[in-house]
Amino acid sequence: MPFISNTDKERKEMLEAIGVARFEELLVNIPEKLRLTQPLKLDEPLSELEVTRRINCIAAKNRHSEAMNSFMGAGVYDHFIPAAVDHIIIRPEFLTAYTPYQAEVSQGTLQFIYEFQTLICELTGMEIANAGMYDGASAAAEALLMASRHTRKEKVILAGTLHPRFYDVIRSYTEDVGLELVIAPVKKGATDLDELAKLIDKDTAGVLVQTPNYYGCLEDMQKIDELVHAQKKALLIAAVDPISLNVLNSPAEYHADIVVGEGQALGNKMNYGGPLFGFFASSFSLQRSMPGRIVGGTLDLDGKRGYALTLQTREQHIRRAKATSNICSNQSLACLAATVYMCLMGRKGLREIAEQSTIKAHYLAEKIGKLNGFEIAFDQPFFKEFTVKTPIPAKELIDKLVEKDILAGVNLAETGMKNGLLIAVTEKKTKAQMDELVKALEEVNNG
Amino acid sequence: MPFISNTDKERKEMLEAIGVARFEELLVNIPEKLRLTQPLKLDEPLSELEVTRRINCIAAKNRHSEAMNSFMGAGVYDHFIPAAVDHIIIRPEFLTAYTPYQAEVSQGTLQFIYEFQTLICELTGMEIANAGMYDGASAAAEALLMASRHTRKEKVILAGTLHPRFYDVIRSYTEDVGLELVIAPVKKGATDLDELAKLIDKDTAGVLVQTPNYYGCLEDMQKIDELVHAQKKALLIAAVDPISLNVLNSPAEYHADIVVGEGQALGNKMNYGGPLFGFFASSFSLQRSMPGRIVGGTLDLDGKRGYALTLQTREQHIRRAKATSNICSNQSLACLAATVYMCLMGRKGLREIAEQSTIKAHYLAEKIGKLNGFEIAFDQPFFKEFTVKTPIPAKELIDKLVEKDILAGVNLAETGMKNGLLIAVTEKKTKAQMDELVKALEEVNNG
Amino acid sequence: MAKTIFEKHSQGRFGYTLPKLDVQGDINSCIPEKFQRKGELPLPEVSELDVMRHFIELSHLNHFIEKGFYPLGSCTMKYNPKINETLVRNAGFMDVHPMQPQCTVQGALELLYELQNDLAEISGMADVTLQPVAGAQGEFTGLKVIHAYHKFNGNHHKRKIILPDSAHGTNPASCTLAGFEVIELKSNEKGKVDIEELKSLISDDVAGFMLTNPNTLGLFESQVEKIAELIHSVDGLMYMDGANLNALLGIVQPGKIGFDVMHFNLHKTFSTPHGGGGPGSGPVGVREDLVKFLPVPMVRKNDDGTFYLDCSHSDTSIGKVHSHYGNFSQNVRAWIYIKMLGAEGLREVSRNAIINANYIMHKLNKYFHVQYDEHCMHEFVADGSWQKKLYDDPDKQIKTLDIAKRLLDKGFHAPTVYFPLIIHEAMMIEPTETESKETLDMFINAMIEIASEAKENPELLKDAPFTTPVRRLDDVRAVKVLDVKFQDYMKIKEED
Amino acid sequence: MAKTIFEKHSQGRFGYTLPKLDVQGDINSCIPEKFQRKGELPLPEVSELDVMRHFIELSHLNHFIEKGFYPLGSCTMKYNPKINETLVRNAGFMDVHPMQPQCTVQGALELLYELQNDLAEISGMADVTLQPVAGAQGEFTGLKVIHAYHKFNGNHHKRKIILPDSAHGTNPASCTLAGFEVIELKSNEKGKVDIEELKSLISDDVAGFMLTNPNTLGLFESQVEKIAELIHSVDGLMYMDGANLNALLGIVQPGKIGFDVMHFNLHKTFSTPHGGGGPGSGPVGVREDLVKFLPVPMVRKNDDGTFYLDCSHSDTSIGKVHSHYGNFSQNVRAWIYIKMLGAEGLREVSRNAIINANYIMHKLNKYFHVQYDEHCMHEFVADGSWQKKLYDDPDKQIKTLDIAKRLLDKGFHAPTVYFPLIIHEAMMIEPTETESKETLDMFINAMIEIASEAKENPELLKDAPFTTPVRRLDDVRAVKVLDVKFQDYMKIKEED
Ligand SMILES: Cc1ncc(COP(=O)(O)O)c(C=O)c1O
Ligand SMILES: Cc1ncc(COP(=O)(O)O)c(C=O)c1O
Repeated sequence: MPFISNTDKERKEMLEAIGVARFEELLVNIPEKLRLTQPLKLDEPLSELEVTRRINCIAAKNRHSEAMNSFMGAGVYDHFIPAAVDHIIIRPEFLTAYTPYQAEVSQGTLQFIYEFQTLICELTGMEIANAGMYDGASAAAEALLMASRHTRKEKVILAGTLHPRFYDVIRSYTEDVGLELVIAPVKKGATDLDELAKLIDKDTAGVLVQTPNYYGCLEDMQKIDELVHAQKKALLIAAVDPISLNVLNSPAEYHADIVVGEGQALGNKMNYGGPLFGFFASSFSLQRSMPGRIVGGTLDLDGKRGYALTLQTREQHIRRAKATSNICSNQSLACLAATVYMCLMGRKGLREIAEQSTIKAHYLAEKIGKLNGFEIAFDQPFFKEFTVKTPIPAKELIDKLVEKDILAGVNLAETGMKNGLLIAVTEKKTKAQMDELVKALEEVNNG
Repeated sequence: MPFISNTDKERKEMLEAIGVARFEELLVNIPEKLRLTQPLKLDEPLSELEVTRRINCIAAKNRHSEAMNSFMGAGVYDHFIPAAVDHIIIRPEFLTAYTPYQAEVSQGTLQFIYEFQTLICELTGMEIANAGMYDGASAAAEALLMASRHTRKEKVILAGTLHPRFYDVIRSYTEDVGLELVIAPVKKGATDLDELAKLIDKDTAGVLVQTPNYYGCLEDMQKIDELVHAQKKALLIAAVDPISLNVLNSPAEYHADIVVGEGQALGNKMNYGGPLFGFFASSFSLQRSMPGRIVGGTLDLDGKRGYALTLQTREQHIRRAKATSNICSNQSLACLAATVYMCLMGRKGLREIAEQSTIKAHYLAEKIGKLNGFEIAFDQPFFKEFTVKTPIPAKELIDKLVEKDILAGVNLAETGMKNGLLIAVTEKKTKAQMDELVKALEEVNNG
Repeated sequence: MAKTIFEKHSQGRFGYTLPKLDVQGDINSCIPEKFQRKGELPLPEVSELDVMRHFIELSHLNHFIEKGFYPLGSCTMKYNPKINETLVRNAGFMDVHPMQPQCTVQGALELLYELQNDLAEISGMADVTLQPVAGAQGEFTGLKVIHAYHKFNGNHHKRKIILPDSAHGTNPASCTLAGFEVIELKSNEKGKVDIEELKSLISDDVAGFMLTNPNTLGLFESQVEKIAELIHSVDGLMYMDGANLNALLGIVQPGKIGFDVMHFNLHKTFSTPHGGGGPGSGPVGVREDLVKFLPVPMVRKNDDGTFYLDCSHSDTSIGKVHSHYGNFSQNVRAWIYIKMLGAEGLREVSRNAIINANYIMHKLNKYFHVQYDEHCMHEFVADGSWQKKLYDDPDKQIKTLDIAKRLLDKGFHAPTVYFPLIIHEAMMIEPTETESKETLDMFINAMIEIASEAKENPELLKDAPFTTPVRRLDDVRAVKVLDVKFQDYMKIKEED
Repeated sequence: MAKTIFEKHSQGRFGYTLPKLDVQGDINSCIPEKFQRKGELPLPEVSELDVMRHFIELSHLNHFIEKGFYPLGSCTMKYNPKINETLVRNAGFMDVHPMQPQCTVQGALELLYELQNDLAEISGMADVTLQPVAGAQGEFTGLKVIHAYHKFNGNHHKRKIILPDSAHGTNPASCTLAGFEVIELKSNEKGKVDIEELKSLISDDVAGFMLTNPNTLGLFESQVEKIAELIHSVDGLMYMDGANLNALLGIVQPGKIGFDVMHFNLHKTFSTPHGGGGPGSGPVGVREDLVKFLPVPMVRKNDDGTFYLDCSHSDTSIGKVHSHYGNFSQNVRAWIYIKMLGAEGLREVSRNAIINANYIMHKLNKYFHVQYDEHCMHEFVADGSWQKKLYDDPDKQIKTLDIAKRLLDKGFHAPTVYFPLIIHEAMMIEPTETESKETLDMFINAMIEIASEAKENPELLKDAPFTTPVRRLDDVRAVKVLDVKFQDYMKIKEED
């Protein structure tokens, strides 16, 4: 058998040492009738060569962004990733280690998490960040739970412009624990601030706003800050695109109490949507309510600096039913990729990526806005993503463009905009690729 | 600039420390008129993303054995390589180290070379192996030089069934140093032993025979052993396919004095023919005439086992013009791949690969032999490769089959067989792929 | 210790190249000033070489499977095949967006479909969702399914989940998150579910029972049928924490012995690497009538052989627990693993895992106390109680932690310690099937050495480790002088 | 030390899987018995995990660029960009056979064609062959070209190559291999070619002159034009050993300052990794009238934009030095490197390499003797003569070797030592452009520390290294008790 080390001879020796004649004797505790009598019904085992061929054949049935002209976004983005990132995360030293439970032989993992936390704090302007969550959506859900825990209130308000997948996960995470979800209405692609103001009251634990929001529009976080914090009643939770923070306001600037977001865009491939990872940061004052692992610096017996898991009394292995979250394994390696990525790009590189994405997105929006039949849906500032009103249902349009090897964007039908198409542009898009999209859209309208 | 660490500020500080105002002052020793006044005429620099796209585009213009049904061989083979091999050789610990000049911080490299030497000795049955040569061809050339050095004679005999590329390189290596190359005639795809017997005389330094030979046929090495060693006059140099040694006689069985061969088939990709590597082994008695690096076990100051370069007085950095070879950098990483490969496959795996290749090759030969118009060229035992007489010139046939995504084999026209096609079969070929070739050949003849 | 990357910063240095912007425009004309970040981001500026050296230096500070034995109980630290890492890096997987039209992701869907089915077969469940990304999220998902089932049946009062006191911490935590009340059941003198005690807890508001089987002591719960009968008698559902499935492959199908819901840890049983803490994958299997509650979407096959994402059960489904389809690339790895092993191979996995564990237990139980001294499954729990008793002086008293730290000096990772909570000074040892007898023997010898060091040279344990990149770390200081980012460290240094 | 893989062997264990044989047949019916190997091969039997652990353990014993500074003079140990390693692993490169029809390898040919041209431009040569796989093979190839040139002109008597005594060992060795007689020229008091001395050696049988420029002392041979004039006056050819080209990129084109033939070391100047000793790549560039002597084939472009392998110069060509087209995958890496840097980037490489070297030299020349104390190019040679003079007692006398070994303790690789031969106790230091000032400063400090240790604590040098995986090794024993394979070791152990 592949991957099994012992030989028949060794197995025999071991059984003898144990003092049993046959392996089955070790199963005494499993009542006979509970045991399988038939082999499992699985395919015949494949050798490495066969499985390689099978996988290559399966993968070839997927069409991907290196072979198509893709404008897909909505939280998962195809940003440039330097090759060096993968050369780090593939190292078995990182890849095949467990959670750093024995700190003395896990300093590599612990230190990169500490650096990750630092980078997330730098990016968001917050004071404390954890070692990462499952994805942006569950991070947002946990942020709401945390707000409720911290404020001891049950009502939470979600911007109606939130990513629907965030909403779905939030609903799963909150519906059985008594949280009341209130959706703030949308106006012209952004949160209706007047309506939001009305919704916030003394029972409000937190307000979650995503910016750029699902439609790509920037929310007026300064105003929202004022509304939420007016009487210091509720916590402001911002869900952000980490790449955007290189040109857009840091959440600290608008006094977010908790900042979450989908981190994939930081150095992780899209991988059909997983692994993703959520980042999670807050002010120091909320530290005891935080979910997830946190690494802290400390000293060893000789007074040398080292790192260890800290604030563990929040966690499930100690607090069990009363823990701040059930999270145990997280998305560590994806956070490592993000850490390496941020270090490689540095302040200048991340800024350049954010600027290029912005400028290219605006170039494309302008071109599409001028096309017959097409219209930029909202007159709001945007970052690298924007909504287009399409002359035919977005679904049809998307299908037509697939035939031209173009992935035109995300269909917004489920938000009620049957003719809504969400287009994302990263620095990877060339002018030629954008012009190709424009031409294809034009042809759709004409033909 | 990518890959350059210092910033303008640091450069300035350093120039100040050196005591010059401008970089150019450091170039005082280069007469002005020798300096370039224009920038080099090279393409505009490409960013990582651009160069990635360019490379992908170039690579896509190559057709390869994963996308075609390939029967190419003639020394470079598409054998199965476990994925683990690449995960070792990509490690910067091995990849970015230099030649192990400082033994104390190069034990990783030194030990794997020691293990490589051991494995080559085990494979060939010889007593001493070096750390590898540039390729099989140059290894063969150096073996002839060594034979000449050792015997102080100048005539060397090459089997006429030798790989023509081996012959080419041997010619380059030997023609200006006074070696006389004599080619032994070929009979029915193998060395004509009667003729060979006549050629060997007291002036003969060595006889080089390749088995399996270029046509795929096995040479009668027992007989050749007798001829060469009859009066202990000359050295027998065997050039072998390392994979074949898992089923065919070890060179020690037929008393080869020197064994060389192309090592690529051991765990290295084909890479359009490079890196290859030559292995080189001999009896102990020839050790002082050996070319190339050799690693030996020894002890450190504390009496602990360790490894170091040994027998260095043979080498260019010490013996200069009188060295046994000019080789300095070799193909070390390719030898590492071979070492890892041989360990993974082990005795059972290598045997299985050799057997499967043999049996499949014989299956295919039988099928092709029965085709109208085709004929197995030689009635000789063969291993995984055989020569077919084709009804139309091999070149035409090959070109026709390319259109069907088949790489039919190697054209033997330069050996004088315009209608000779050399077909190689490895364990990777499936019955279906072989049957596809048979069908395509049939169609060529019919159409 | 290694410097942080922040200490390697040099203004103006960089480690990337990007194409030049090929369209006109500038940021100020795109983004109104008020939305623009004030001031420069304080990220480090370093070269690619700096980055490589930094993270390679860090990597060398870790213990990891390919360095040495990793007998971390409950974590199934088996070898992670290299072929997985190679194949998962296919552009046809890596560069696929989760919201692409389904006609463009048929390969991904085929693979997920097969994995759903294979896991269902392995577990004896009717169907499996691949959406949860970790064991704990699997638990949450499974518990939500249980919740949904009771709500669907109008049984809103069913809000209690019973679980043994030996359960992993995520079990009670997941119950809370899923809106359940946790009732902890004391284990019996054999370390197993106490049936009489359980009977006393059974009532109509019991929603279900969560059991790890083999349990966290490495013992198979032989009474599982009886337990299931009791729970089912009040229409409760049986949840299995499948963290220990490595003991049961091809031997027992949980779905056929009374369990209604279970999660898998693909990062344990199915060889996907743990990555220093994740990503994992925690699929959930359920019995037939619970399939309608599983998260949306499921992958289904059309009659024409194509595949699609099925949301047709949206109204009964618990919804979603992940933005997309879970940790796809981990699922690819697990698929490869299952395909390479097949039915026979998987059974061999469990057979060898069980033999290895029993072998170590048998060799060590003369040196370390093993509370439940019956044949174990794939792991067992020893403890440090004999060693603790050696010295009365609390300063000298040897704890399991000391034994664990001493093991690090000998080149091994420590077992899982202080879990399960019901064993004092617990050491949970899980060798997995990928380790050879030689390795086990080396570990056994190291443990025996430590047992004798405890008697003859206790400081070697109390002060251990000596040979690791850092010595024993001050956990208390880590909490008291909170330093969770580089800026904190700078401040603390200044204040000192 | 690490066990050998042979000591991990366990009969019957294995680390591979293969498809089942899908045709009928057995080996005995294919291969007559007399041709079959007798007995089983003694190769080790281990698992994939054993193999991974083994080679990872070995890997951790190495110094390497991504671990730390590697100032090995003459070897240009610059950072090897990761993108090269990623891109070269494209199946369109890896899985291509060298004898495929040319229409199926147009991408490979295009790339090689461009690299030929780019290297020609960089060197100012008319054309470049990519066939030689190492510097020494490049030398051999270039010398063969020189030989061919003279033979072509009927000058069979031209059999002498002059080269300075500072030349690398491969230079004279390659001369011998190419059938030349070597005449060593003593360097002058400035470490450079002594023109007067050279004049005295000039005669009609001189075939050429081999010069490393900058020379192995890191000094530019300012008199190169004069040298060329002298050599050309007897129809000799000027060969440049391009090992030190990292100093000249975009600054000097060797082909324009008198050189007729030169080789490149792509594994030095052009960032291809050295792999613990190779594979490298040693292309050779020549002036216009020598192109016809280059190895076959060259890559040429058709009018229709396609590429082909050109053997049209077969009769004049020196033939082949490699079975196929050289180290293709190293050439791909070099191509990528050149394309990413462009003209300006390459000039920056040399600029920074030169500044770095001068900076170290300037900082160290108060502590270590530097014989030729002028501005250096990309490297310089210091020596241990001051340290050697500290103690008279030969047992205590400090040698450059001791300094080198002590550097290992401080986490640096040692410089190249005892080369060039003309400097006693030489230490050749080459920082390369990819190292930062911080790293250089750390190295400088380490060297200064060693200089003071030499005075105050000489045993620290004599007994160094202390912190490496093994202590100083007994080279003499390695020769005397020859142990070049595991079976030798077993025998020696038995005999002991
Ligand atoms: C028994 C048991 N249950 C649940 C879990 C939680 O799994 P995860 O870490 O994947 O969330 C673990 C993991 O350690 C475990 O051992
Ligand atoms: C000056 C000089 N010439 C030639 C060579 C030989 O190059 P290679 O090792 O690639 O054969 C070297 C390599 O060390 C060198 O430094």
